[in-house]
Amino acid sequence: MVEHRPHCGIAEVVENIKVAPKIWRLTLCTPEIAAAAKPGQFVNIRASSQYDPLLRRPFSLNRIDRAKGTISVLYRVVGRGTELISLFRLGEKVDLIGPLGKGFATSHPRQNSLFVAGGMGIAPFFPLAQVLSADKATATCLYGVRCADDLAEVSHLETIGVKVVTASEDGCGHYHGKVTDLLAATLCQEDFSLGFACGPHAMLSATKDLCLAAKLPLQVSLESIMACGLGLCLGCTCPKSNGEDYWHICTDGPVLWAEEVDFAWRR
Amino acid sequence: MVEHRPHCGIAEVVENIKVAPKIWRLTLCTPEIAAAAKPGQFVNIRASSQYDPLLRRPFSLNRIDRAKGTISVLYRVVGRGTELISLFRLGEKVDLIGPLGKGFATSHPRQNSLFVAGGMGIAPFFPLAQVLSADKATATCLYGVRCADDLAEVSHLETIGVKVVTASEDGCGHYHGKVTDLLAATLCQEDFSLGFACGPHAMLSATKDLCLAAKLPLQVSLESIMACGLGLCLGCTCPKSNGEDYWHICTDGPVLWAEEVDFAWRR
Amino acid sequence: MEKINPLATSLAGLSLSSPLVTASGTCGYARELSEFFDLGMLGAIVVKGITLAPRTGNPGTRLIETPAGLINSIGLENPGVEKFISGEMPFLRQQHAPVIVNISGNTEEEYAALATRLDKVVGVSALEVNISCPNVKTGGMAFGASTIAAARVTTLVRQHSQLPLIVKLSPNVTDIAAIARAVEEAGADAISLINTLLGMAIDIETRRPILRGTFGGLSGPAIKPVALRMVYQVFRAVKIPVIGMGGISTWQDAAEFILAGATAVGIGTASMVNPLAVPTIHQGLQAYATRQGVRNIAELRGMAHQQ
Amino acid sequence: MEKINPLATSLAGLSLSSPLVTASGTCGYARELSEFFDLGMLGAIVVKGITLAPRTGNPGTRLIETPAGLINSIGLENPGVEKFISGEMPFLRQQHAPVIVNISGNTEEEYAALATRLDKVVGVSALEVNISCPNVKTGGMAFGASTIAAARVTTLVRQHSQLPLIVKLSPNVTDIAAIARAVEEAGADAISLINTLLGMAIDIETRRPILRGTFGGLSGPAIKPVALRMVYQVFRAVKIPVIGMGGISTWQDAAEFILAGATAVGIGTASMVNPLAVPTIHQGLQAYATRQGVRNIAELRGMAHQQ
Ligand SMILES: Cc1cc2nc3c(=O)[nH]c(=O)nc-3n(C[C@H](O)[C@H](O)[C@H](O)COP(=O)(O)OP(=O)(O)OC[C@H]3O[C@@H](n4cnc5c(N)ncnc54)[C@H](O)[C@@H]3O)c2cc1C
Ligand SMILES: Cc1cc2nc3c(=O)[nH]c(=O)nc-3n(C[C@H](O)[C@H](O)[C@H](O)COP(=O)(O)OP(=O)(O)OC[C@H]3O[C@@H](n4cnc5c(N)ncnc54)[C@H](O)[C@@H]3O)c2cc1C
Ligand SMILES: Cc1cc2nc3c(=O)[nH]c(=O)nc-3n(C[C@H](O)[C@H](O)[C@H](O)COP(=O)(O)O)c2cc1C
Ligand SMILES: Cc1cc2nc3c(=O)[nH]c(=O)nc-3n(C[C@H](O)[C@H](O)[C@H](O)COP(=O)(O)O)c2cc1C
Ligand code: FES
Ligand code: FES
Repeated sequence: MVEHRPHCGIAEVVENIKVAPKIWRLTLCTPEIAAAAKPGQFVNIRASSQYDPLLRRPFSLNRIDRAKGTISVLYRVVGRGTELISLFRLGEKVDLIGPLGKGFATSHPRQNSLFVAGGMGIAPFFPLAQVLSADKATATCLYGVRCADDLAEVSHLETIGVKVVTASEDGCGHYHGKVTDLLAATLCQEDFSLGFACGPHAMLSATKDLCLAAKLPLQVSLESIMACGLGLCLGCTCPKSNGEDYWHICTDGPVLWAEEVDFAWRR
Repeated sequence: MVEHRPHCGIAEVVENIKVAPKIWRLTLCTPEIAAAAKPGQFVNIRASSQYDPLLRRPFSLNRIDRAKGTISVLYRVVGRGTELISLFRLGEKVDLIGPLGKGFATSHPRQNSLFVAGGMGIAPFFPLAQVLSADKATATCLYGVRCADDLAEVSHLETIGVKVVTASEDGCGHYHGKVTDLLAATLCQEDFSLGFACGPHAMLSATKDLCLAAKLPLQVSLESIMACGLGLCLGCTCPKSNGEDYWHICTDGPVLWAEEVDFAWRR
Repeated sequence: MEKINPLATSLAGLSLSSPLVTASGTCGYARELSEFFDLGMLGAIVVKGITLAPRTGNPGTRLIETPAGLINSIGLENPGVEKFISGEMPFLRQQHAPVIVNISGNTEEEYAALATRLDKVVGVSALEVNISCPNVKTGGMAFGASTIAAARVTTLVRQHSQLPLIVKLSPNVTDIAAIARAVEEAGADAISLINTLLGMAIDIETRRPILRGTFGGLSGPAIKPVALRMVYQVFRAVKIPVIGMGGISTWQDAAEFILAGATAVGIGTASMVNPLAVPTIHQGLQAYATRQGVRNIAELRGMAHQQ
Repeated sequence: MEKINPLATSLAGLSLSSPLVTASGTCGYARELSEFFDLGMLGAIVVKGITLAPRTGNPGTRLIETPAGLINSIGLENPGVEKFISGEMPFLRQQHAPVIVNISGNTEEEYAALATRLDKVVGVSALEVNISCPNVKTGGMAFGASTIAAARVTTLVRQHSQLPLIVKLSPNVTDIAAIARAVEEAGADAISLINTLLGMAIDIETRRPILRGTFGGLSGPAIKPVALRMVYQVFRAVKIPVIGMGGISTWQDAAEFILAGATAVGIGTASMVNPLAVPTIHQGLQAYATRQGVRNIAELRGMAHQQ
């Protein structure tokens, strides 16, 4: 079950701008969703009014502005759905559903939080950081990218007090190497009360292992192909760590406790 | 066989403007097509880069500007393809093929031509009139519409010397009634050397009968659902008046001599 | 005086407030959709396929988007009949729509056991016997592929249940009319069709089928022309009512199925893409009935067959 | 030294410059496409279906656009075998690609007569026996719907022709593998599939089927998942090569069919929408072969079946 009754309707494009060579931010006016949304939840957007592409595309909430009644998503153009979305114009009407899924659990001790982001996994952390900073909790974000072109959000996160450390294998970041290597190093140096991770499967899997070893409770935000995003189709599974049955990412997640997830699964 | 090797490629949108409540003119930069095109031919445009809608949409050439290397189509928004086309933006790349089909035969005596247009059937007459007026031939255009909102092109045609008489059943035109009634009246009053008609099936059928009776040779521009526009699929048929086999509108037409066409056909 | 409902219809003894029903497996147990519209708009709620024992469903990727379509390989994930009755029926009973339970078995015995178990459950209005699921190894589609097997399952379920019996056919056959006649003769009260077309996709980088089970079921607008054709064929072949489905996304699609002969129409993939599909289609059909000058949509049923 | 062509392949004794062939009936007799690209890129030209006598084709609407698909009801319009030989073969002989003639009969005798007539015609490299056309009243699909009828036609054509024999199967069957095995045993040298899925559409204003013949054949991207599944199934069932087709529009689609087991792939509806589809797919496949590290695309054939 989703936490709020999701809103399904039309929202107007307030802004759709390129923030990095392949990365865009789409801002939509949708007071209902803005009012109900929590960090870590997502929206499901129709890229076309036609039947191809047929399915909506899910994106994490990247900005939640209750006052303005807007939400944003930060997306990378990877295929035809995101290509079409990048063509959305100011004032255009967009068909979307949200907020969907369970967001980050922030009711746990989190004086000193650690974010681990891989690539577009950076998207959900800004609203999370806002909630944390409102409570005077501190946060460090380890942010891995392939190259400088993939970097987004750094200055925004810093503005609201997050300490951002970037990692890349091409040397463009603070740390030369994988974000999970940076994580290993960081966990040796500092103690954190709560971890949040979002990014590619392999990165999340390694992050889980490292945090488990460091006894740091970790929440992961997962992805899956989704047909409905609502719990109707049961298509968006990932195995539970009990080895028996499945989580449904759209309703049980997308954020789950890492220990509940079996990352050994592959498609 | 098409008359010229058609060009298949990408053209840039130079202009896409609303000229009446539901009618738009799209102008594309495509020097190859502009150079080869003749009045009465058409272009086949992809409305979407996706598979739905799957088929291209055919439109008569409404402007042929060799000097600028542009062509235009005048289109009415009637369904999802034309809806999508109306969203084409300045500079956008459009996938089109053209020029296609056989245009109007202008090598016949045509000192005093008569155009009969119904609704969007007005589209191909401007370039035809340009050719005729270049040869100092005169032309009268009987133009039937349902209401004033459907009117387009009148002043343009007049500028190049065409005498336009409009007919409508709501009384917005010069003549109150059907364009074919206007035609009957006109044929009683004046002699023409050659007739050209474009419009709905029933209108063309009645026009054929009237012109036949008046011994006025008539060319009609026909429509059909088209899958290829190139003669590949054999799907765009209309029966020959020989009662035996079919014309293929995309290659034998869209312009045919009215006497060669059996208008009794219905889908 | 009561307002006349131009969409009210009846099917196999059930009275439906509209011809619109959910397609099994695309609307769970109706909880989620109830957040989007009044389920009373539905002629019936056809629930996700139920099996005797709980099933966790298939491992690996379960969904593949295709041009205007969707391949699924859910593998009948469901809580099993007991947990369905205790966990889902209380909610379903409170909805203002008859509940049709879609059942699947690996063996004939399982179908019989499911029929027996569900027969007296309060709130269960009819059974939809799924002899067409492509996503389970044994059983499933095998029953739907031969007239003999289809008839046997139907007879058996008939023997074990007093409930109206709807048999859901597989489209992956040479002669859908023959299967329809076979299940009619075996005692089916209605037929629903189509289930998904068997399809697949291959990952060209890993060079392997994307689905662990290689094949999955194709649904959505892509299959509508095939579904409509089969409904048309079956309408001519049998006297029992037909629930038509397969790609219905707009009221125009629904109207086509009714004209082809469907008494009711199932909305599946469309609801997943747009949870407001049912109310939108409901409104459109109502207006269509009025424009066509009929007092009830049922007057249009099968009209496409008239010469 | 000659440049190695990573797409060269062979099929039923023919050497093809690429796995790409035209799908019958979607490219006429190749004249029109020759204006868009060098036909030498094609492994073979499969011409529009030929019958013994000329056919004017079906009256009324012949085309319906559907979501990501196309329903056609052309009805095998063609000039008949004699005029084909005199009118089209001279042009076809000049092209740098083998010519495969697609033949259709209303009766077994017509298939035999066509095979006899075409057997010694210079420039005809192979026959594709269409036992799957949904758009003619008698014959056509009827032959493709049963193993016995399919085998009989195959045997008969085999007896009357020395040419490599490709049998084109209908997808509208329960067990495509069984039909494939039957035609293999009857002497087919290759199998091509799929022909179109039987579909229909209804005009909701006139309330009548849009096509005069009610049903037509569904092609295009919509059917690709079904076509790919059938190619995969047939590859496992027979030893003779398979020409796969059905909705192939991109090089990725073509690659999927090759991984599923196709020796060659037919491009149909895609060429009608985009006459440059063949050269685009040709280029994409070439680059794919290189990226996959194979010297010839044939090394990828059927790889999706490996464990
Ligand atoms: C809960 C959730 C939140 C997400 N948040 C973001 C976000 O904030 N920013 C962002 O850029 N992306 C996000 N994604 C991924 C995003 O949904 C996909 O990138 C997008 O759907 C791709 O659409 P496309 O048509 O451009 O690509 P396609 O052409 O469909 O496919 C391109 C590639 O993307 C993969 N893909 C397609 N659909 C999905 C999907 N639903 N989930 C994961 N991968 C997919 C395909 O397997 C393929 O490799 C999120 C996904 C989920 C499930
Ligand atoms: C040679 C030719 C020249 C044409 N020239 C013009 C023109 O200059 N201006 C103009 O406005 N229209 C013209 N048309 C008609 C135009 O092609 C259709 O209006 C357009 O394809 C509709 O597309 P849609 O997706 O908006 O409509 P759809 O949603 O596909 O259908 C809406 C309505 O349009 C009809 N329609 C769809 N495709 C065609 C088609 N290919 N031909 C005829 N009717 C169709 C449908 O039957 C339906 O009733 C021409 C058609 C042909 C064949
Ligand atoms: C995700 C999914 C799950 C399905 N599960 C079932 C099921 O459990 N039982 C069943 O009979 N049909 C099932 N179906 C088939 C649908 O009920 C329906 O017959 C089919 O999808 C065609 O309709 P549509 O195109 O409107 O979705 C399922 C379909 C989908 C897409
Ligand atoms: C307009 C049209 C005409 C066709 N004519 C024939 C034909 O004459 N003989 C034949 O065997 N198949 C014919 N087919 C089927 C195609 O060859 C092909 O099998 C089918 O369309 C699937 O491929 P596609 O989706 O790539 O088009 C025709 C298909 C179309 C769309
Ligand atoms: S996407 Fe359908 S249940 Fe999660
Ligand atoms: S549209 Fe294909 S032949 Fe005319």
